[in-house]
This record gives sequence, C-alpha cells and structure tokens, in this order.
Amino acid sequence: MSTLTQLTVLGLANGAVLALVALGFVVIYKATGVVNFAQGELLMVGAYLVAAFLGVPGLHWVLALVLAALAAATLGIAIQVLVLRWLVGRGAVSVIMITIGLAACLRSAVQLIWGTVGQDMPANLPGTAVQFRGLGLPNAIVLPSTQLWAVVLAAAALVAFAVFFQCSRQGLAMRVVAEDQQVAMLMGISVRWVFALAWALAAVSALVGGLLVANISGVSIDLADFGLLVFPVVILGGLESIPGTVVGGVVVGLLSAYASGYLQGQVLGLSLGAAHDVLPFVVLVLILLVKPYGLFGQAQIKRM
Amino acid sequence: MLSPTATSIHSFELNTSTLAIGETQLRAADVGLRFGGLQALDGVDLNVRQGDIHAVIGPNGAGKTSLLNCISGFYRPRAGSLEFRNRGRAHDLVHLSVPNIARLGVARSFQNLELFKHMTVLDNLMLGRHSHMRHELLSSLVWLGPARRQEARQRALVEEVIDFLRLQPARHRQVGSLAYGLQKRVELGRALCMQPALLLLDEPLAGMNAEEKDWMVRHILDLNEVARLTVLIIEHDMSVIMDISHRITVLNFGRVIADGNAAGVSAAPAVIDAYLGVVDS
Amino acid sequence: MRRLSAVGLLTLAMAVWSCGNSGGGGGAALAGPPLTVGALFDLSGATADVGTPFASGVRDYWNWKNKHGGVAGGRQVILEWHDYAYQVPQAEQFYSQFVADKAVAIQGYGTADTNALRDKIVADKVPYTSLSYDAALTDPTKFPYNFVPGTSYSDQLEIALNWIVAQSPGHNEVAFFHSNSPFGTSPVADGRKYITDKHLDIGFSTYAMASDPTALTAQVTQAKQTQNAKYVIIQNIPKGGAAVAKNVASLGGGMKLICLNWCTNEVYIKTAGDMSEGTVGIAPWLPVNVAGRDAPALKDPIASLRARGGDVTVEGGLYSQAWLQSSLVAHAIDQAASSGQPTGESIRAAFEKISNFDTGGIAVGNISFSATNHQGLQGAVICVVKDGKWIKLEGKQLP
Amino acid sequence: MLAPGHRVSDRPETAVGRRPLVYLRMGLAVALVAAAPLILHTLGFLGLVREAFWLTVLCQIGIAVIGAVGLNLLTGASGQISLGQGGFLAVGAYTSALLVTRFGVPWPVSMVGAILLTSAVGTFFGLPSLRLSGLYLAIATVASQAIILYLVKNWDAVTHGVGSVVVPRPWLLAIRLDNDLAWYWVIASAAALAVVTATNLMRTGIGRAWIAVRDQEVAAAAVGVRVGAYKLLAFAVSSAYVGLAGALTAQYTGIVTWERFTFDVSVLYLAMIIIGGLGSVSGSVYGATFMIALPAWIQQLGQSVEDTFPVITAKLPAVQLGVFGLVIVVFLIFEPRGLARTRQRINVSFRPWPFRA
Repeated sequence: MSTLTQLTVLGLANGAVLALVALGFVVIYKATGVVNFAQGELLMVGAYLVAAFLGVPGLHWVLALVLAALAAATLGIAIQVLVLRWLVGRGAVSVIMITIGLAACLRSAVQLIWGTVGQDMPANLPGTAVQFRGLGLPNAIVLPSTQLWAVVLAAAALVAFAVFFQCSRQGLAMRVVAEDQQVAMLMGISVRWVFALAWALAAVSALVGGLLVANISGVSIDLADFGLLVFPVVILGGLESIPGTVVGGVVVGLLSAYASGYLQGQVLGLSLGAAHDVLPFVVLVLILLVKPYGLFGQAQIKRM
Repeated sequence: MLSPTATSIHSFELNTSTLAIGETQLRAADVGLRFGGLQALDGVDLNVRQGDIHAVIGPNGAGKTSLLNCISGFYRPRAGSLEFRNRGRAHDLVHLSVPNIARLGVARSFQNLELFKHMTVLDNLMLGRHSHMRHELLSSLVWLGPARRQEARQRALVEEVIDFLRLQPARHRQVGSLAYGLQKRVELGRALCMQPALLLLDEPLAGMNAEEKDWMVRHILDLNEVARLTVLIIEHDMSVIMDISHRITVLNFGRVIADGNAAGVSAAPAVIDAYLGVVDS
Repeated sequence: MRRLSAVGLLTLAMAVWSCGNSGGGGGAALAGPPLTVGALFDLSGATADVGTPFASGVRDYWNWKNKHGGVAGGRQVILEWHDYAYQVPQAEQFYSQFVADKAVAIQGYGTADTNALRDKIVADKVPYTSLSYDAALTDPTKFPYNFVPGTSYSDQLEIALNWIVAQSPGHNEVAFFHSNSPFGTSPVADGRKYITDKHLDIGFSTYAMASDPTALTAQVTQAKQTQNAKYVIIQNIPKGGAAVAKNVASLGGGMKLICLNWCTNEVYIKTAGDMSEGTVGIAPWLPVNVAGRDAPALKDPIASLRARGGDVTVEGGLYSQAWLQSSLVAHAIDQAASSGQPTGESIRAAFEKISNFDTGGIAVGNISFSATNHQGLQGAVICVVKDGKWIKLEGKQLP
Repeated sequence: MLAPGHRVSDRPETAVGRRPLVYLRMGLAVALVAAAPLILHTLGFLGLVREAFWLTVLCQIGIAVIGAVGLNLLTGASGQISLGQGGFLAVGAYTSALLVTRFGVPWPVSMVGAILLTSAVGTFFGLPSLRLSGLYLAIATVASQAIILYLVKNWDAVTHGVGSVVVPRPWLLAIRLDNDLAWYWVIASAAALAVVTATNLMRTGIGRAWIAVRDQEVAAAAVGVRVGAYKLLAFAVSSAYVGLAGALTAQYTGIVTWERFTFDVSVLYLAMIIIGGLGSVSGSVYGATFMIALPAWIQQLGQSVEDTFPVITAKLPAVQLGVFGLVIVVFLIFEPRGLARTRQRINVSFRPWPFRA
C-alpha cells in the first residue's frame, strides 16, 4: 500500500517533468507546425547550460539561472532564424529530418565543449527526504525532495506558460498564428517573430526540465534520450493541446513508475525488468490505432 | 476546326457500357446527405440514361459536387439509394468503396485538379489503366516478360488517347509544369484511359480561355457522339450547357428544383428564381 | 554546378591528404620491424567516463615505452587504437582491422564486446587482455587467449557480501544495482550461488538500472521501501553509481553503498559529489590516494604526465591501472621475443609464465597467470570515501 | 502542333524500355563495382590507402544500399515516413542468426526466412498507416522501433537479451566466407539484385500506384487504386529488402547484438535516402555510399593527424556526429532533392548544347 502511494507520487512527479518537456514540443508544433525531434537535446543543452553558469564562481544562483535561460532562449531563436526559416512549406519528411540533423549538431557541440564524461549538477537542491507518517499507512511514505521540487517547479512553470498564453499580448499573437497564419498576418502580427518566440519558449521550458532531471540523475549526454519519451506524452495529449500535455505526462509518468515498481521477473523468457521503457510506446501505438489523432487532437478534414 | 476523333479512335473502345442507348444507367432515388447542421443533399432523384450528356446545374453550394462525390463513393449518403447499371447487373453504389466504383466504369474529373503533379503525363494516363492491369509482385520485380509486355499493351491505348487529346508534345513533361488548360485535358485523358461506362465531369471548363473551352467541348461532344459515352457534367457556363446537354437537372439548397431538357428547364420559374433570386409573391 | 565542383575538389583534397598520411606512422626499425598492438577505447560511448582516463593511460604508456627502447630488444610498437563507443558492432569491425594488420596482442575493453569476440579470438590466436573482469573469460580451457588482469567481478561481489555479513550479523537485505548489460549481469549468477552455498543470511534482489533517470528513482524507492534493503551493491560505471547515490540520498539515505571496481575510482567522487561520502569500494586496483603518490608504479606515470602538464591525482587510479595493464602486455611480448619471434602463440605462452609480476603498490597484490589460471589478481582491498577522498578501510580480502 | 518525331521514337515497345545511353551507364556502374576491389588493392599496394579498412567499408556500403533502397520504396515512393528501420533490420538479423545457430538451418535459407518474417513484422507495424499519415505515422514508427528493440534486449530466452549471438562463418560452395573480399562479392551481387528489382518495381504499375498514393490519395482511389492495400504492400516490400540487409549484416559480421539496431540507425537510413534523393533508386545508392563513406573518411583523417594533434582524435566521434548533422541540414536547405538531383544537373551540364534542356 505504502509502495503504491510512493510510486504514485513518484509517477506524478515524473509526469510533471514530462509535461514540462512536452509543453515545449507542443508550443513549437502549434505555432510552427514543426515536429521537433531535438526536444531531448534542448533539454540536455539546458542542463549543461545551468551547470555551466552555476559553476561560475561568485555568480549568484538566481542570476546564473536567468543567464542560462537567456542563453537557451537565444539558442532557440537562432535555430528558427538560421535553419528552420529555410524550410517553410516543406514536406513532413524534410521538417522531421532537419530537426534530427539539429539534434546531432547539438549533441556534437555539447561533446566538443563539455566532453563525454558526466558531471555533477553543482549546488543541487537539498537532498533530504520528506516523511509522511500516519494517514492510516503501515509505514511512512518517503518522498525524495528532488521529486517534490520537480513537481513544484514543473507545476509553477506550466502555470506560468498558461498565464502567458492566455493573458499576454505575445501569447495571444501565438494563439492567433496557431489558428490561422493568414489572419495573423492580416492582423499585423509578425509570424516570423512568433515562430522565433515559440522556439525560445520551448528551449526555456526544456531548460527547466533539464535542470529538474539532471538534479535527479546528474548532467550527461544521456539526458537527451529523455526526448523520445515526449512522443507518448504528446500523442496521448494530442499534438496540439497544451492541457493535453499535463494529462499525457501524468499518465506516462504513472505508467512507467508502476511498471518499474511492480513488473519484475520473466514471462516466456521475456524479462519485464525494463518494461517501463517500452510500455508508454505500446500505449502510444494502441491509442493511435483506436483514436488516430490523440485524446485531445482533432483530425483535419479534406474537402474536394 | 475539324475534330480528329472520328479518324483516330478506332482500335480501342472508350465506352464500356453494355447498355443500349436510352436505357437508365444511373438512378439516384431520394438521396440525402448532411454535414453537421448543413443539409447538403435532400431527397435528390436523378435519372441518367445511357448515351446522354446529362448536366447538373445550380447556384454555388447547391450540392452539385456533393452529389458527384456520392456517386463516386467519396461521400456516403445518409438516405436514399444510388443504383448503377452495367454488365447486365445493377450495382448499389452506396455500399461500394471508391476504387470498386471506379472499377465498375465510373470515371471522373475534379473541380480543382487532382492530378499526380510529380509524374509525367504518360504516367498519369497509365494510372488510368491501373484497374485494367494485373499487378503481380514477382513479375514486376523481374520486369522482363509479362510485366514488360503488359506495359507495352496498355501503352498502346494510352498513346491513342494522347493522340485524341493532342497531348503528344507534353507526353514526357511533369504534369505540375503544364498550363492549367492542358492539365484539365490530362485529367480528362486519365478518366478516358479507364475506359469508363459513365464519365463524371466537375466543371471541366472552369478557368479556361475561349480556345481551350472550344477544344474541351469538342472532345466531350466527340466522346458522346462517336463513342456514345454517357457524360454527367457539372458546369456553370450556361450557354455551353444549354447547347450540348440532352438533359439538365437543377439543384438548389440540396433539392431538385427542375429536371428536363434545356428549353423546359430554362423556362421553369423555380430555376429563374434560384438564378435571379427574384421571389415573386 | 560551381558549388558541386568545389565540393568535389575539397573531398578529393581530403582523400589525398588522408591517404598520404595514413601510410606512415611506423618508427625506426632497430631490432626489427615495428610490432602492432591493437587497442579499443571508449571515448564517446556509455562508459566514456572511465574509458577516457584509461585510454590516455594506455597511449601515454606506449609512447613512453617507445621512447625508452621499445619492446623485444628495441622494436617500436605501433599502437593501433580506435574509439569504439562501447558498441559491440564497432568493436567487431575494429577487431578485424587489428587482425588484418597482424596485431601481436590486443588490449580490449568491455564485457559485451570481449565476450562477443572470444570465439574469434581463439580462431585468430591473438592474446587479448581487456577491462572486462568477467569470470567466464578466466577459463583457459575455453578461451586460451583471453587474459583477465584484474579480480573477477564474481570474486569482487563475494568479497562485498562477506564484508556485509561481517558488518551486521543477522539477516541483511542487499539490493544489487547493475547496468543493463553483460557487464552488469556478469557476477549475478555466481553471487546467488555463493549465498546459497555459504548459507549466508542475505536477501539478494537485482535491479537492472533504468536508462530513464526518473524510472531509476522508482527502482531505488522499491529497494528501500519494499525490499527494505540496508546495502546497495553497484556494478556500474561512475555515472551510474552517482545516479544511484543521488537517489539514495534524496530518499533520506539509510542504505549503505558498495561499489565494485568500476566505480571505485576518483571519477565516481567527481560525478556523485557529496553524495559519494561514505560509499564503500571493492578495489583490486587502488585509487591514487590509497596507493599513495610515492608508490613505485606511479613514478613513470607521474613523470610522463608532468611532461604534458597533467597530474596523476586528476587522472586518477584508472590512469595508473592502464599503465600497468599495458606494461603487462609489453612484458609478455619481451618474454616471447627472448625465445624467438613474438607471435600470438609465443606471447600467450609468455603470459602463462608470468608469476608475481610486480604491481608496484597500485593493486591489491602481484599478478600471476598460469596454464590453468587466467585471472591475474586475487582478492581486493576495501576502501571508503571520506572527505571527498578514497581511503583504505580494510586490507586485502579474499572471497 | 503534332511533333513528328514522337510516334516513331516512342513506339510502345521501346518507350517502356530504356534508351541505349542508360544501358551504357548501367554497364559502367557494373564495371566499377566489379573492379572496385582491384582498384583498392592497387592503391593499397602503392601505400595510398588502407586496403583492409576500405574493403570493410565497401561491404558495409553494399548492405546499407540494400536497406536504403528498401526504405526509399516506403518513404520515397509511397510517401510514408519510417523511423523504425533499425527495428526491422534487427528482426532480419536475429531471424537469420537464430535460425542458423539454434536450428542449424543453412544460411541462405535463413536469409529467406529473415526476409519473410521481417516483411510480416513490417506489415504489422504498417497497420497504423491505414488511419494515420505524415507526422503521426512517423511517431508510430518510432514506437515500433522502441518496441522491437525492447523485445530484442529483454527476450533473453530467444535473443540472448543484451548479450550477443555469434554466427558461425558460412560456406558458399567450397569457399569459406571469412574474409571481406569473399563477402564483397556476395554483398555486391545482393545489392545489385536489390537495385535492379527495385528499379523494375518503380517502372511498373505497382511503383506508379505508390507514387499516386503519395501525391494524391483522392485521385488514386478515383482511378481504382486500393490505397490502403498499396500502403501495406509498401511496408511489406520495403521490409523485405530491409530484412535481407539485416540478415546479411548478421552473416557478414558473425556477431549480432542489439546495439547495431538502435534509433540512431533508423535516423541514419532516413538521412541516406533524403541526402540521396527521395523516391529515386539511384539516389538510395548515392545516399548510402555517401553516409557510410563520409564518417569512415573522417576517421581516417583523424588517425592520420593523430600524432600531430592528439587532442583532435579524442574529439573525433563528436566531430563525426557534428558533420553528420551538418550534412543533413545543409542538404535539406540547399539540395532538398538530394544527390540524385545533383547528378542530373551534372548530366545536363555535360549534354552538348543543341539538346540542352
């Protein structure tokens, strides 16, 4: 029982982080129609940036985080302005492939600058555990504070983004562009600026995600592998839906938490120890077969 | 301008309808179709006879194209029946898939061109032959032998259609790079290569200049007169329609408001209302 | 078109340049043509964190050796090395390159690749040492050309289990966190057998470490909450060890960490930071701080490092370990040459004659092989992390 | 209006065949492939290149060509993006390897088995294509990659899990295939077979139907093409080629592990056909050659400068990765139709002026 609660809370925490990473993905897709296979790399770069700035002696950590975020945003804008601007109106293959190319470039850059050896995230958030006793449970539930931090920060970030989209002028502009670029242009919104903004936001949200994951696991190239997990999340939520990312994130988070907690041993010689790696993707395929455009996405109708 | 048809189409039959002139080929009865709140078609009856040029006219949004899409299977009517007669059988189009309807001999063109832009004119026309060819994986992999012979056989018919439509110079050009009028002709050609029994044309003259229109009309007439091919045509150019069609059905807001020959239809008050929008009390 | 021809010229230039260079590389042939030794490194793969310092050790050693008279009475050694990124396919490809280039010995790397290649090695008759201390490779009857310089993972695990029993009497729950690879699973079976044979009162559960960090947290939680493990044995590289350490710490500690040899090194402390404090290490090879800078075997490494502005305490015990394993190969070649041509067969024979090869204070003891034993070191020292440094906890232990 | 030349030169029989010039080019290509080892040997003898190394690279290229041709039928011709290539290669490789090691099946038979099974698996994972297209399908194939790789890594009873399957060196008649030269002939002929059959496929009704489905599903259906069936057929045929590539990998390297079939491999193959030219068989050949030879080249460069700057060599893999990424980006921006298009341009610019397009 306590294990169940434990895993549930862990799953929620992971879900929050996943949702955060997926958010960036969805923002890019909504605004620019690009499926970004480099989201995981953005997360990795973000983590390294944070580590780098926190590593600077005598630099206050708040300032360090701000600088890191700025750097990430700049990177995002650069990607849009230098590369993707050229691919407006190209087919899905090209767009997917160019983000894959970018991913390779980012990995390579990180390896060239910071090497391949993992490093510790400087000044991690306090590594204490929070205990919950009572609640009619046999023994206490222990929560890694890193996980709690993850939930809190991820939630805060998600809320912040939501507020941005709903209330700010820029957010409105982005939503208009997502609806209809023609209209947006007619309204005098600079679509190019919105595209760049979308990438900047995605990079920043990935940075926060990177900070949270790296704080749990340390800073290394492997952080980029986190990117593939985004796909089950966004398919569950629908490529276009920002609230969908939260739902998708939580579902996938819980799924893999329970899997890694409960699935052990072998079935027909197939060891289930690593099933948490694959379950989200199984769900992904099932959903695509049953509800092709995700739980929250809508199909586009072609008229002749 | 003298039409080349009579001399060039001989070795291949472009019309595969087995019906005698004047027999009912397509019967639509009480066809209904909704999009959400919009009633696109409402109790539409239609009777197309073998050998006719049958026009469907009406103001924009009257449901003309929807009707065509129901016939060729892209839309599934909510109500009513669609019955197509060929090869001694009556086929219920409502429950057939698009490819299967095409295989029965229903060929069509589209309002806004639906060509394979990255392929040459030849390949587009060869695709018209698709349902008449056998596609075996192994022989295709080998090419030499059956596959090659079949290509050559089918190519012969395609060449005749090319001659008929005067497409020789464009033969090896990418369709996407051709002039609009020419593309329309290629689309007609693709439909002809299917050796149809019933030809559906959705605004074949739209966006054409006078000469191109003239050509297109002649082709349609030749097909109808020489090959006795039944043509169901949607067109806005009233003068042409009144000239060429044996029978006209007028749609408005998804309902049939008139049906008959040119003279009768143009005299019908409902039609005048629909077109001039005059409501007489 | 212009762009094209430009590209063409460039590639052509590259081709010519690379070709022109790739021919050379050999040294002056004094006592005979240079000998080729193959080496696989992981500079960019999953285990790059230990692979990088080890690689620099091997390369520095052979440069130093060539400067100091080479092998076999003055023959130079061409060290043909490749970064195989811990990928078996890469290893396989480079291995065939080594064989094609008539390498007299090969210094391999991982458990997965060494095991994958072991049959080919027998067929090609090329002596093969590697960083895989998989017990399966120490069987001379099956794999006469594989030599395992270190103490096998199985022995290390058994030493760890013994230590646990010694620490706390009564029942102990042990969680074995291993990398999800042949390297990680290598000692599991032997460990289980040891527990039953010796009737140890130990509950032993294994956890194949998840690549996804958040899932790893769930696994550690599982070990702590459900299994109630008091000890966590880590069979992984520093990166993996650090990940476990962080998760344990963030769950409020309460579990004692024990590293087998691949995270008992300076890199682990660097990666895990404060979380590494109190971690116990099973060390067939000693971290520099434990060996002491004045250890005889460190003299030459320190010197050659200083020559290029490096320092051994930065490079760590992996570096000196690399020197020693390489010098072992050089020694075997020398011995083989003293009685004729150094060939695969003769070098293998020479290996099996090695007894009490002096490890100069950087290993648990001296290295001995024989026709019946292909495991060089026996036993291990037990260390612990204190104030960000490895220090000796207990002397030589045997399973 | 009516150009006289056409009726003569385009008589159906010859029109569906190819013109002499093309046969000449094919002949040259064959000659080049046949002479490659000799050329390499001469260069090696002159000490210009490392013969053994480049012979290995040639074999890898041959296998990659087969896989790329297959993927291009799916993604290029029928327009369905697949990022599951690695998984399908794995199915082929493991099938062939396990059939030989566990059931003692002769290796050519094991290859046929691999082709069939891979084709079946590919078709299964193609099912979503009946309802999905474009981006959603691409993501679905990512999932198939993840699922297949999970099975390979964890189904210890069948695949030895994360361990490796060691395949004995096969015999071809009296020759033991234990060296790259022998393998080169086997692989080269297999690759040639793949190229020829794929070319044939693309000039018959099946190829046309695929392109029709890619360009204009609606019209394809309207001319009687059963769209869904042809999408699945594309998956089946493509996967069959991929299965052959996988089986060859297993037999050639003699060691099968999951690492050879990761997501990166799927990406690499997609890069091959995009850089080579989507939908073009010859493009697949160029792309495969380029994407395999380039990193090999960089590696040789790195080793040649190893002694001068040791720093660079440690960074070499990162450099290779970076170049890989840059090549993709640059091609997509400046030559989106790939090397096949580049070659066309060269042909055009070499054609004598009166006939120049």
